[in-house]
Amino acid sequence: MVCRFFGRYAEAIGREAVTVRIPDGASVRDVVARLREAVEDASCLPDRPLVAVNRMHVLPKHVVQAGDEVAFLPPLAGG
Amino acid sequence: MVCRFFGRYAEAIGREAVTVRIPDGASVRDVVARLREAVEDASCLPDRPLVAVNRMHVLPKHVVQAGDEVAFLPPLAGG
Amino acid sequence: MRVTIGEGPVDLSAILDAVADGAHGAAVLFVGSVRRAPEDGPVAAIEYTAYEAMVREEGQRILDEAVERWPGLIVRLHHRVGVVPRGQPSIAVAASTGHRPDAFDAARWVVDEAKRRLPVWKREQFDDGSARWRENADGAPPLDTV
Amino acid sequence: MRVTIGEGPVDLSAILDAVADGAHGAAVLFVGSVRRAPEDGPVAAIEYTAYEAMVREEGQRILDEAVERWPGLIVRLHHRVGVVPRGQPSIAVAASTGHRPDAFDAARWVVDEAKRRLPVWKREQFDDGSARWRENADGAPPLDTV
Repeated sequence: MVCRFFGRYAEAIGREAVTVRIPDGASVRDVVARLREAVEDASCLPDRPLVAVNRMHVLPKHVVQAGDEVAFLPPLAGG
Repeated sequence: MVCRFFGRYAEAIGREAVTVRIPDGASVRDVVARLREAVEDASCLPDRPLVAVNRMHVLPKHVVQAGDEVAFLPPLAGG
Repeated sequence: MRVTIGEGPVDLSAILDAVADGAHGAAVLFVGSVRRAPEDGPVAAIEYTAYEAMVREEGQRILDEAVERWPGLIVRLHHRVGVVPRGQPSIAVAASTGHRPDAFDAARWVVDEAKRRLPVWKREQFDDGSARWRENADGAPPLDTV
Repeated sequence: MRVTIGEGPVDLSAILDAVADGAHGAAVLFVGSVRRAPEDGPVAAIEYTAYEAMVREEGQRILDEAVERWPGLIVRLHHRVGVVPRGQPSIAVAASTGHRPDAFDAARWVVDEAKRRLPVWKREQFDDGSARWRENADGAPPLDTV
């Protein structure tokens, strides 16, 4: 599964994407925990970051699937 | 005193302005009555037309003065 | 001149540019055009006439009142007169403020007041050459009667 | 394409023209610009970055929802990315409808939703060369948390 980082998250983590393996039935919340454990500097992610799956906003309980594009979004600032 | 007519009033009365003499202390309501009596086709004016005195909207009880520009405004339709 | 009235196409860019300000993050432009909706009949154009001197004075009073309500507001109003073909703008209002809710509120208030208070009349011209005076359906009186 | 995103100056006339329609009497254009108000500090420019594919998709969802709310609405949304110097527009929304209250309501709703939901970030650049990430003060979460 591809995890993408934007804005200050990309800056803190030092990369724009990582690929991680996630067990079946994992939620967005589980992905956050997995990243914090497996990816250096991913501790910058809050417990409940804004997350989009396949370019749609989702809640932390959202269940992800293989092939999903999971994006971690810092607080939005458009306009 | 100059009375000006606009839009459908000017069309019905067949002129854009008339000069009338009005006694001291006359109200807009009195001017309307005077016009209906003195000016041909001024019967097209309703009892309480929209009136502006010196380019400001006024109420029928507004007292006019010599030298005022009194304008009779059909229902507004700007925009 | 913050209120303008005249014949010919409305220069929307000029009106919008006139409210630009480095400290203002939000601008709203309203454009009212001659429309041809099924319920209006085959309108080819609208001929606008106005009591022009009063449009300028009353328009300026409207803008002054708007600035009192929204301090710092920059605002412009233009009304076209003469024959306006369908699809073309007849009125434009631009407003800019520091933050967007005020820009929306102020522009809307000015448009509403302009429709309610400016001495302008319209005569619809139809495809068949006929014409009729047309009043605003939403016209509240310019002064509350007492 | 009803939602666009790109670098370079925003073509406001094109966005406004895109919502013109003979049956629509009212159009509202909102323009959000990089401002330099005293409380913001000496902002020279804002660098906008975006999750562009999602801006297009989420932006289109916002516009689709707006058309559901205001049937017949014609609406466009553009967000500029890259470095936007102060005074220049960063976002524009245009909406046209048959009557003006809907045009104001729809434009405002789309701007609010765009600010709340579009994945865009800004980094303020100051006169002295320093920079900082800046969040929207009025940012409600894009989804209500359960």
